[in-house]
Amino acid sequence: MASVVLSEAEKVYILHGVQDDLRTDGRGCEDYRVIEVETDVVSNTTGSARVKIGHTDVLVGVKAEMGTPKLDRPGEGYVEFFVDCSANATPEFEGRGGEELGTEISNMLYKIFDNQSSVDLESLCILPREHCWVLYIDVLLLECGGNLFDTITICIKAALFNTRIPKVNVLEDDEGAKEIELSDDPYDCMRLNVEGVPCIVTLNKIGHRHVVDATLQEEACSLASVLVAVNMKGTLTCMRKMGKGSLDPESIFEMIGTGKRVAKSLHVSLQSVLNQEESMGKKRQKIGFLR
Amino acid sequence: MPVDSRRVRGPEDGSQSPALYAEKEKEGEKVLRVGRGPSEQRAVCVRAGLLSQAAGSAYVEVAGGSKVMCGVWWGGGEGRLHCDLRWARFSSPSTGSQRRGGGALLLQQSLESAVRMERYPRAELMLSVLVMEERGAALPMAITCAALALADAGIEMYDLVVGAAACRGKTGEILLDPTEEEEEISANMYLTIMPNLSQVSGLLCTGEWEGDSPVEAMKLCMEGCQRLYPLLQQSLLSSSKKKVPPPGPEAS
Amino acid sequence: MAGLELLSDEGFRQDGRKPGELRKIQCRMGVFAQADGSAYIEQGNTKALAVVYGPHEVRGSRSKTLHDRAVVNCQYSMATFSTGERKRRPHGDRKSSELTIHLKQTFEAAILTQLYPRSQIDIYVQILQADGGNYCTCVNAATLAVIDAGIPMRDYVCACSAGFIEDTPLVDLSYIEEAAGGPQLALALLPKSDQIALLEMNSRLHEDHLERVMDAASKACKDVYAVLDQAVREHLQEVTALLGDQGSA
Amino acid sequence: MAEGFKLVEPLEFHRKFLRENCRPDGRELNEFRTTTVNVGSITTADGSALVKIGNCTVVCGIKAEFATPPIDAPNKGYIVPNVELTPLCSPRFRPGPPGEEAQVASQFIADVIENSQIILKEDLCIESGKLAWVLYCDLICLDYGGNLLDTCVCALVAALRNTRLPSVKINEETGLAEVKLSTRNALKIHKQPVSTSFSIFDDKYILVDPTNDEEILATGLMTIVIDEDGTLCTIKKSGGSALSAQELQDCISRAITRHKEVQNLLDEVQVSVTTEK
Amino acid sequence: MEVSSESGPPTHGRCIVKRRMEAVERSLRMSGCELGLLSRPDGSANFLQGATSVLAGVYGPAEIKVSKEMHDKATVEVMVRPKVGLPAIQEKSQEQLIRETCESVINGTLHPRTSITIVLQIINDDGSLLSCCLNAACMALIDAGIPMRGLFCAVTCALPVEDLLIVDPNLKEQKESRAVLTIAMESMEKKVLTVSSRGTYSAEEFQQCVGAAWVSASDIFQFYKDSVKRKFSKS
Repeated sequence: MASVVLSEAEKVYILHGVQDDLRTDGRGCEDYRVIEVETDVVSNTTGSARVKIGHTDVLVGVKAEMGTPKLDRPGEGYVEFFVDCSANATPEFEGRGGEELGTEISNMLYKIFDNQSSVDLESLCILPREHCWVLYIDVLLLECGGNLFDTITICIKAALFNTRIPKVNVLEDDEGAKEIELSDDPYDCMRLNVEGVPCIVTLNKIGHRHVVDATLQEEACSLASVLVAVNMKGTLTCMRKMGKGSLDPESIFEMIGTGKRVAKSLHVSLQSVLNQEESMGKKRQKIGFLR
Repeated sequence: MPVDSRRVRGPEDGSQSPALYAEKEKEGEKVLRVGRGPSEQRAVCVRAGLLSQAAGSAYVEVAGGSKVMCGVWWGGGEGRLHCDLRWARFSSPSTGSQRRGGGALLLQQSLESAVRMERYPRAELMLSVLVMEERGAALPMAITCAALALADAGIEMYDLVVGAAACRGKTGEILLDPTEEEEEISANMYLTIMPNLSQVSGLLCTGEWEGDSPVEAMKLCMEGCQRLYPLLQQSLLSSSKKKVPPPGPEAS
Repeated sequence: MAGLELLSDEGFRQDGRKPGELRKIQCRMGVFAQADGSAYIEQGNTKALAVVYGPHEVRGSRSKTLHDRAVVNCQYSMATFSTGERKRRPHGDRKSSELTIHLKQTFEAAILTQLYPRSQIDIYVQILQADGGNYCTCVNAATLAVIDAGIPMRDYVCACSAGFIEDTPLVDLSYIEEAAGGPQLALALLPKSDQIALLEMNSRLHEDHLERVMDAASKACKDVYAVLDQAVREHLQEVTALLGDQGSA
Repeated sequence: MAEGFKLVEPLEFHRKFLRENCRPDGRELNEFRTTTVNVGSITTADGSALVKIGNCTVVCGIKAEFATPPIDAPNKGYIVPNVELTPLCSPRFRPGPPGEEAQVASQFIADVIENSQIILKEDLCIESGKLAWVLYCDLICLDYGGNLLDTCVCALVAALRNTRLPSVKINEETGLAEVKLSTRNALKIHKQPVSTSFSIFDDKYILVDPTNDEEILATGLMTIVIDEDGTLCTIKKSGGSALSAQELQDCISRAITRHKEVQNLLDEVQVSVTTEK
Repeated sequence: MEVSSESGPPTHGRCIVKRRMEAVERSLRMSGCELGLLSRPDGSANFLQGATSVLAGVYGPAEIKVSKEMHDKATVEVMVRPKVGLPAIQEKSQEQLIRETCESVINGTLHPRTSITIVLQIINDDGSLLSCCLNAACMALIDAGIPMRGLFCAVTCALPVEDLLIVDPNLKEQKESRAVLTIAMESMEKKVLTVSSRGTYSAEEFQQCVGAAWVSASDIFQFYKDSVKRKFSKS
């Protein structure tokens, strides 16, 4: 992450702005920056998306591979997260430098998806105890300009929306031996219901107020923040306090309220963008990184 | 899989817990919580200053449950708190294992807001926590234990840090201080506070929390923490009575 | 190999190209704002990103510092989802480490490192989608990124792969052509002076054919040069136009 | 006053005591510190023990899991010992993968198990070539007060004696294992090795059961492991002061008497545990 | 040092161990030791015991990392490289044993704040490997001219059946034995420096092994002497 060092005066300037609900880039406390979303950007994947918020740029590829169900959950497939903080974002991430942040983020992702409603894992099972789909959700961090967690979860939701898993038929011969056959038709595929997929809203405490979608400068002004993962139904699936500072319980209650409110509108607009993009079908001009 | 050349080698293709092959109990509505109210905690036994080599140490044991040990010592670095949190292999109960990643981060962040690290610009504080037995709510216990060990070492802090856990069952009931069976089937919350300042220093919750339930659970946890506080003060008092004159941080 | 016809009797390749024809190249410079230079390139279905940081102070141990020129530091990595089969690690495996060294050697030959003694230039390339010629695509992307960063080079470095099938040299191999297992050559060329920055060949090729394959490869590199040069000129025009706007405002 | 002397001139401080044939903590040269054993306190483990020799505290937990037997020995299971020296026990140790001392201690415990045949690996096989037990024996040092190896061996034996494995049946139809967690069986303990460590001071004094300080100042260390028949299982002496045959014999004799002390202690603990139940 | 005009192959020490009625007769397999065969290290030795062969290199006294530095003596490091594969925990244990044995004869106080590194490459293992490693290490230290209080040598003994003791066993004999002991003796008082063992044995048997090692030690020390002499007479 490009590290930002702010002087006291700059901090005070940001703080006063937040106090008056007017941030340095003209936004209010509960406003996001422009979010650019594009799905189906990498053709080697079962689903992919790229999301850009300000200078934060994230690419997510979902790959479905055949595996064996976990012993304690024989009737379910499972999801694996991997976050690659590439040296693209900052030279500090070169070699193994990005691993620490990468594991921190993937731990967080495991936690927000650790419930029944996020992804329907039972639909990923092909043959109980024997075969299932493993969804590898690989996050590639290309640039970081604040609000990493929100961007990543939005991108994951978009990539999961874009995911098309091939249909599989289980054939059974006379002796009861089972065989698996992949459908030949590339359009014969299964889609995931993304209604339960949560998005994180990070609330940074600045002064007495809190802001969403903080820039790097604002993050540098904040001693503590709360991450709230909320799905479309408004259910909270994960919450965590981050940062060195401590928080007053009352302000956490307020932040939970804001988080839920913001997440709701975030989900609605994301879904409409995704639907709109899909309705264009093949006609859509793929942009990718070519502007 | 890469082989760890620094340990005695086990079976090549790994091993599985026998619990996975055990006859499953009926999946029906298991009755949670017998003989203990939803906002009732298990009894806790706390001792500070029992390790001979560490600058400060503490041990916390929950009746019929989790056992946590923590030691603190000085290292030669620059003003920073270094936490090491580990679960012994034999600590986890036979029923499956859960993802514990991120526990160390909660520990670190909870303590960082309490320890006045700026007072020790030229020293590194090292902290090592070992969970020997996990019967639910071991993570907040580990944080409590760590804060106690820091206090035992005479480190300047704004306040002790006390942790508590709560869980929310499928039917929406909220239980304080869950056992590992209760944790397994419900949504979990870990909360740490600085009781005197009434500030939240750490918060982590997973699973599904609907409506106002997170707020409710947080309040329950805070009450639990407050109840634990006098007990911790007591143990610190008795440990410092033992070592008179109290050694300064330079003594190590 | 049997059953897979890489070159038809009419002299067309699987994707309809002629033996000496490149895949479509699309590129863009200045993709990221935080890096000192960046570029994105697509060669057919192979997509790569390159980012350049520097010249800046030498990071890490000071013993790496060179007193007469800049250190060129590279990292080649592949997104875990870039290949058909998922990769377990983006970098650090043997293949990526080898390509990292190749990349470093290539750009040490091209960048005027003596202009920046005691400093370091980082070049990070990332394959987003792999479909043959990964290394060459990365070199081309990195060239654009270095130009975007404003670091002086002797010349563009243009790279292209070449193979030899049925007595015909093929250039810019796709994944299918690479996987067929014939001889494979990767050439990084400084096109104006015809100097070779890096040449690597795998598998076996009769000595008599080498010259033809090399000729085909260097011709392809010059074709790549034409495309890259065009892109750079267009990009510069855009940027100066923007600067002009700002100047008048 | 004495504290200051000890801190500034630790060697001279110890010499003063040894000249009088006693040690700073009041023990005689061939006297052990108080040994306490506590078994079965960790209920999540299949067997556990907490052993303290003086300040040196080691907790041993045994966790049994299933694995496929090794290809070259289809009728054997596995015993995987692992000694952990976390920063908890002494600031000497750093967090992260095991350092040299921990690795050497793990290898020592593995050697003791292998040489003495505490448990026969054949006993751990459930079905030849298909399924066997793996006993993960984790020995975690909580407080490093000197004489780690003796404490570890004692904790290991106590924990193994305390271990109860769930009963397993192979379902003949499915070929899968069926486990009953409620019925548990004890392991067959064939031998009960006991370890006795010595530190050599100034090339002439031989002290049994050294404390941390005595280990640091020692000119040599030696560990003897012996079983109930008086058979030697391991002698480990790596360098340090050289010993004559007679001195070695004296140490072996001390190890034999130590075996009896520990054996009695473990038996007593066993009795108290069984009567409690 | 006395340089004798005597040359030719060193006399093979013969070791006879009498036990009750039975006598085991057998010669030590020491077949050669070449000194200073490597150019990069400060001292090197290739020690052969039958088909067992270990190549040792010694570097030092040399510069050392600050973190490993000891202010009152040299830091000795030993690395054991197995014939195939990477070193594991077993090698680590051997390294510690060899290091501590070497430390007890090296006059480390003469070179404080330096490092002495001993690298042992196992070339072939045909039994008695640990003793071969120790002997190779000692010879390499001599070759490097590291100041030492005395020398040490190691002997491996195998106990195959009741009433039998084999000195310097080969791999097959070692595998068929119920116990294998390696004992290192120092040269000054001929006392026991290092013991390492596998399998079970009685106290009496242990003493017999010590006795056997004691007898063999003089032969090995003589062999050391001859090897050094040979090196100097050649050059």
